[in-house]
Amino acid sequence: MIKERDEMSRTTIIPFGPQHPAFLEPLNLSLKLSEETVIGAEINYGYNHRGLEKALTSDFRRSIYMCERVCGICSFFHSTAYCQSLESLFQVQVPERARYIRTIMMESQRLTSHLLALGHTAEAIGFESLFMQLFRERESIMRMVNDISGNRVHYSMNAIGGVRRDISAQQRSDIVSRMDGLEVRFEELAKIFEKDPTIRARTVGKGVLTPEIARSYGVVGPVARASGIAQDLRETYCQGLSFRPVVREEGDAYARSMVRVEEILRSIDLIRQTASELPGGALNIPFRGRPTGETFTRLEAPRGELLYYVRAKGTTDLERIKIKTPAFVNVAALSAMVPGCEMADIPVITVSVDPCICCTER
Amino acid sequence: MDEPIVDLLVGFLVVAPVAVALFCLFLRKLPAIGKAVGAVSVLMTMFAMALLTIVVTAGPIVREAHDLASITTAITVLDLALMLTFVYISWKAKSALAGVFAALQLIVLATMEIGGVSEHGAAIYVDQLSVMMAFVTSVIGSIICVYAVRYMAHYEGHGRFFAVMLLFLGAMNGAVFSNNLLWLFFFWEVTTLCSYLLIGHAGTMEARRSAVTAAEYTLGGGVSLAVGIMLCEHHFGTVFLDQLPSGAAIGGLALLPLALMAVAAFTKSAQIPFQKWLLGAMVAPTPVSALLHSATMVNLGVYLLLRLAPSLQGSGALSGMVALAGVASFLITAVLAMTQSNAKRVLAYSTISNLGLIVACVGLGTSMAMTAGMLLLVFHAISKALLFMSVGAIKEGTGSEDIDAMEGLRDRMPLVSGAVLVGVSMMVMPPFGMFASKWLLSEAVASHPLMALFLVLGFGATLVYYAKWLGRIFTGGTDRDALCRDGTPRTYAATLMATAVVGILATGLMGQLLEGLINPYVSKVFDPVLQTGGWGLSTTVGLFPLVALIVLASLLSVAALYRGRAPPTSEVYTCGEGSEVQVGTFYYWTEARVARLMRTANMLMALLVIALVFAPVIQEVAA
Amino acid sequence: MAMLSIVLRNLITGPVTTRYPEGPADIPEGNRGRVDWNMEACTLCGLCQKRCPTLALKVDKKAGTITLEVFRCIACGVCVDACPQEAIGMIAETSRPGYFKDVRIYQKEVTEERDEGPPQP
Amino acid sequence: MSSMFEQAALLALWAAVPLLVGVLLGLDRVLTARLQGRRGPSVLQSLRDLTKLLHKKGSYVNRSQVLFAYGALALQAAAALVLIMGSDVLTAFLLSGVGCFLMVMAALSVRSPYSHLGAQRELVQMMATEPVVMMVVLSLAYASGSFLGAEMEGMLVLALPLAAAAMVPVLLIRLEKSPYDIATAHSEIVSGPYVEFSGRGLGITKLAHWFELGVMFGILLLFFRLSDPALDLVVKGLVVLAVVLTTAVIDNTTARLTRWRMLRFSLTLCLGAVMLNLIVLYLVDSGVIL
Amino acid sequence: MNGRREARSPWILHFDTGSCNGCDIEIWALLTPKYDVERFGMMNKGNPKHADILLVTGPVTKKCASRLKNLYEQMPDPKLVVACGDCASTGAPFVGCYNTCGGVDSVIPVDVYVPGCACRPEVLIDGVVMAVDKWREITGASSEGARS
Ligand code: SF4
Ligand code: SF4
Ligand code: SF4
Ligand code: SF4
Ligand code: SF4
Ligand code: SF4
Ligand code: SF4
Ligand code: SF4
Repeated sequence: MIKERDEMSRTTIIPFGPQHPAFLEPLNLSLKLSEETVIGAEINYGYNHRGLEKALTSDFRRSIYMCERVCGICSFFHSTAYCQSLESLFQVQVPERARYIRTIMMESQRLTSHLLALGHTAEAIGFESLFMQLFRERESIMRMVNDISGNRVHYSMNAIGGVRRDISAQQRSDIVSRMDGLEVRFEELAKIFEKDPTIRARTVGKGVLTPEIARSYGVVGPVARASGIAQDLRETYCQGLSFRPVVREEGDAYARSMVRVEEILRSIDLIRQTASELPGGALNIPFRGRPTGETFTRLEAPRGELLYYVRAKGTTDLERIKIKTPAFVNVAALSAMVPGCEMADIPVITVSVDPCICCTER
Repeated sequence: MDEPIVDLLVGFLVVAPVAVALFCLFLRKLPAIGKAVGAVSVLMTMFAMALLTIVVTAGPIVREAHDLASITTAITVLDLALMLTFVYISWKAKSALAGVFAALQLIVLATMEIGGVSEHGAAIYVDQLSVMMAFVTSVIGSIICVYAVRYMAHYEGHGRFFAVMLLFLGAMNGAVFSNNLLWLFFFWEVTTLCSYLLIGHAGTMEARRSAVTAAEYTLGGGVSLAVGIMLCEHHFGTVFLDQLPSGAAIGGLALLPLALMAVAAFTKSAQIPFQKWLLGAMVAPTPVSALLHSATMVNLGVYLLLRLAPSLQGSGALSGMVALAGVASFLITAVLAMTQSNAKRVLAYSTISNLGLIVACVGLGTSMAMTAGMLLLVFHAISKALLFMSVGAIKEGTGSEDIDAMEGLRDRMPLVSGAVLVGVSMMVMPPFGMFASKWLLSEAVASHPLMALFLVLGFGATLVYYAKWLGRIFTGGTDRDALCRDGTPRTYAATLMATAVVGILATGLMGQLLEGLINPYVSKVFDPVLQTGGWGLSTTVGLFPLVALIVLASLLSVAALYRGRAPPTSEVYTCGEGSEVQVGTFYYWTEARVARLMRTANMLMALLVIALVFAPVIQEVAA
Repeated sequence: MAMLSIVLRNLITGPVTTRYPEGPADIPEGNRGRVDWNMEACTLCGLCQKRCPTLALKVDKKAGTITLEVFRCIACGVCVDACPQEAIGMIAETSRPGYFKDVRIYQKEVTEERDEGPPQP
Repeated sequence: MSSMFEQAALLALWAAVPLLVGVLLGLDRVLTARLQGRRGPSVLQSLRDLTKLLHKKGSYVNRSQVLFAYGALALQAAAALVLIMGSDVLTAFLLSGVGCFLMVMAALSVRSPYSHLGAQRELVQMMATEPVVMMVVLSLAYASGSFLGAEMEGMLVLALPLAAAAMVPVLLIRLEKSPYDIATAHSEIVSGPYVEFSGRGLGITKLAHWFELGVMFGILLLFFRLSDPALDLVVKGLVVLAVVLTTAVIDNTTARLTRWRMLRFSLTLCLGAVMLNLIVLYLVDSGVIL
Repeated sequence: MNGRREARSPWILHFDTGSCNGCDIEIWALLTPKYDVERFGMMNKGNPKHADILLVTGPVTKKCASRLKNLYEQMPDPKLVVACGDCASTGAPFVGCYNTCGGVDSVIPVDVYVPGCACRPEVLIDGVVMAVDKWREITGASSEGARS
């Protein structure tokens, strides 16, 4: 009797979130701790569900801007996926220049997103100056995309059939020089992530996701690639540009950070390539009529595969939009990583998955 | 002082409890026993105070042995009877070990009686140390007995229980008044008998087994003591404590009796590796634990050591080992206490830990250390009594002794929680005596790096386990939640408050305690260094601002009692979720790991004890 | 120890912090700050209202006004693109924060501003 | 007369402890900001924060919480006073230790998971730092022959270099810096033991912490004493600045480690260093070495 | 000047009530070297009990509404709320979404509205400065009231 009560009151239940300094977004982990060891974790969703998928069906033109607001971190991927969906419904071929501009913007956003994730990781392990340094670099890209698109977060550059804004020659050279500078400075930071003993102490072996478990949860993006699953949609889509996915085998928080670190270097490279080879031509091809049919679009967002399903029946409003986001699968995998870890590792592990609730719940 | 009144006082403190004990056996009914216990308690308190005053003002009371030959004879007879009782008990309990120990004691005693024992000296020698002990036993012991009157309502066999309790007090007083080691031995063994009976009182299997364990350990200690006494007679030609030579004058094999008596003290004070019996004793009703841990039993061991301190002083390796055994016990049990969830077990470990400190003080053998040891003895007894009685009251109120189950007790049993707060404060907080003695002891070990290391780590652990426990009790919700309150029984309230008052008074009068009791005893061997003066207490190298701290503590207490306008309250932070809160405790180590530590500690300390006994032999051989 | 060199370099080269609000804000030319109407050119055709994704503006043909709820406008520039008369312009300067939610009313002849007043509890 | 004047000056110094520590913390914040490439707040920012907190009413969960916090403040302040008056250093340290104990109690007296985790970590932190500081105090006393701060003379650091060095990690821990910012570890347990305090209550706990830091710095400064008062002041100032700079740089070049690592580090390396120093000194004194 | 001392140390709490993260990241950007609001004494405290100013982002989803209220109630007085971005001000970017309440002021009183989707860090700074001004007024007024 007393023993049982003993066990009961030895556990602490921690409501981790929805408002918690380690999280940007409202997510609730109900953690069961024995002393500081996590013995059980329950993930509670729904704080961020706005009902966007329903609202997105109201007017297909308006939805370009609204689906950007599925998420402010990879807004451009959402609008691109959406526009590509409708382009395939309208069967328009996007002009080459527009494709290149989209690539520049997507990869720039990937940079901001990965720098954010890494900065967040640094913050979670209490490495404040590294966080500051990463955000300092991030600001330079924010300034660049602000200049190109007119906004720091929601570029509103996509249109069905192309893009709405052009990149001037001056902006092009600005992009290249910024990338050169960033590369030099980031390589220094990359070395810190790779070698610093205190960072390694906090990340190596934390939140291990073996390839088998990774597959069973169907994780995507850097989380999958850190667990040895070589899967990156850019590999097949980026014809003409040299690209190889980054893969690591360890499957721990360290590997996930390192995948992002290397992807940043590859993205820098991709941006430089596309910006210097930017072809001429039209920005945008007009479409006619109302969308009909159904389509799937897949895109490699910073956190992994983003999938849009759109079905339309020839009216201004769409019949159904379904967004399957990368974070949706990756966050679920947390429940496989967290048990057995220390309370202090919770932020590190959570952040290493780079959870995004706003798109997971839409 | 030769007046018969003094004889009366000394005699009363030993005989009165015994007499009332016999009376209790006939009374049987709890209310009647309660009255008798109450009466004898009041009287004992008053008499102890009177004796205290006399000794402080007029110096030690000495009674020559040849005047008391008849008593010596009576004691010898009773002693043999006691040994036979033990043999009988062992036979009934089927404990071969206890039987062997009892038989060995019988043989040693008989050998001594046949060989003849020197008779020239003071049989009774009531000095400052004795009277200090008698005061603690009589006052704290009485309070515990009164407390037990209420507590034992749930148990059977009241007559026997209270008889043994009172007998215990009488025996304790007898032991500390005796100067003749054989007298002391008799009373020593009476306490063994009492503890056996009290631990086994509940009559359950577990209780009986624990009682037998206790008997085995302490009887073993008794053998060591008996042999020690015999060797005393052999080496020093005396069995009178005040005639033992001082440490500088002895060496080699002559140290053996001292070593053996030290081992006996270790068993009585439950130092590692002899701690098992005291932990097993937790099955006894709480008043018994309170009595064993504070006013009686375990104190007897360290008392003997303090008595032997002048002889041990300067004995080199021997006193060094005693000191090491003490600090090691202190540290190890302090760490173990962090891993326990049962309040009584935490307290038990804490007792061993604190007694370890006193042992260490004796081993250190400096003026400061001796002073610290005596201060520790007094204040530990008071606060431990308070804490045990509080746990008893909590057990009655909530049905559990588990620390986890005490969560939020502040809201449910404010008075008892307050008592725990006071008790713990006495243990760790200024200005109380334990804190002062910790300070003193720390200053004493500044030139002993190794001892200091054990000490600083142990102090840390002590803070941790008290914080954990007190923290649990005070883990409360908002003040709005604190609505339903159990009434604490009046007897409990009164006894708890009385103990707290004794503790507070003793702290307030620490200067007087020092001047009147401690320094005179210390000055037998050393120059007493701790003086009242300046802001409080001062040594040649340090200063303890007692007065200022008392003022500070009083101000804080007033603030605590002041019930002004309630501050605005808010719910606890739960990340906005507003969910049910559940907080657990920390035990740091798994049970397996604790057991492993325990095994290692037992082994190492057993080696140390063996070394302790063999050190004189080795020294002899080497010389 | 790479971090050591970075932080010490930072200490020597000094902070990169902007001076804002004492100094100027770092806003690029092409920034989509806020929209502004040139009512001279506007024909009150209502196309902008139709396209606005957040329903931030209302064209009132009868009163000759265009009402912009500033705090609803996401500065997407759709209305700018949609206006056949090029009556709407995008200004790099952003809207200002307020104690109340500004509503801006553009009148075909006169332009005036008014507050919505304190929010109803 | 002069002694009365001196006493008054010391009292004034005591009253100024929060100001001094506040400025020191402000300096630390500016330095941290600069190391991170930021402009950072004013040097007085920490003092401003405290003033604001003390003027803000705040709310509490229950009374015990408040009382324990006030107790912690009283003890830490008393400790600082004892130290400043040149009295018993050990007393000062023990008082400050009990002050920490009361802070833990304040955190435990609320049924709040974060507060409890914070308190438990604070306990581990105490286990890590208290023994080291206490050994440092004992070694100071051993080297100088007295526990009275006023009687600890000369550059004791020369005799006790390792003991003085061991104070740096301790200060790192007590200043809540990485690699050992544990108890209030900003991200995972919100603000640990302080989570349920607000307004004035938080100010009180902060003040208590500042006094505690004052005591720690005070103990460190006992290693450095010169007979020339002006030179003494300069050396002490330089030591404090050096410590602030060192801790800020270490903080900014490391991630935060876990509490067991901290405990292991401090109980082996730091405590070992002090012990080694003390034993060497002991052997030198008893003539075994040299 | 009354209320000066308070206003020099605004501690903020950030809560995302269902935003798209756009504004949240901009709030984070405020803490980083380029904008570094610590130069105004501003600090991000992840704890309502330590905070003076609550920065809310997002259109307040129905599930978050009660949580927002809970956090708001745990902040000690005087407290200020800044609705960051169009979402928090009006909920407009999510017009037509059935699970939003449409703006923070539908749940708790808002002191300052910051426009933008996403709101720029510079505008956020202005917004917080406005909140601080208002705070200064409140404390100044209350201490004057106490004096008379
Ligand atoms: S489908 Fe919707 S309503 Fe049904 S269980 Fe899932 S979330 Fe709930
Ligand atoms: S997912 Fe789609 S169908 Fe389901 S609740 Fe959300 S909007 Fe409605
Ligand atoms: S992933 Fe490849 S195909 Fe897709 S947009 Fe980027 S570069 Fe183009
Ligand atoms: S569609 Fe898939 S993810 Fe969504 S609820 Fe059904 S099984 Fe789950
Ligand atoms: S994964 Fe989702 S929430 Fe995260 S950045 Fe991408 S779209 Fe946004
Ligand atoms: S800029 Fe966009 S949101 Fe603003 S009024 Fe024009 S269309 Fe509407
Ligand atoms: S679209 Fe242009 S012309 Fe038509 S109402 Fe709007 S602003 Fe006026
Ligand atoms: S205002 Fe815009 S950027 Fe900000 S949270 Fe809302 S949708 Fe995202």
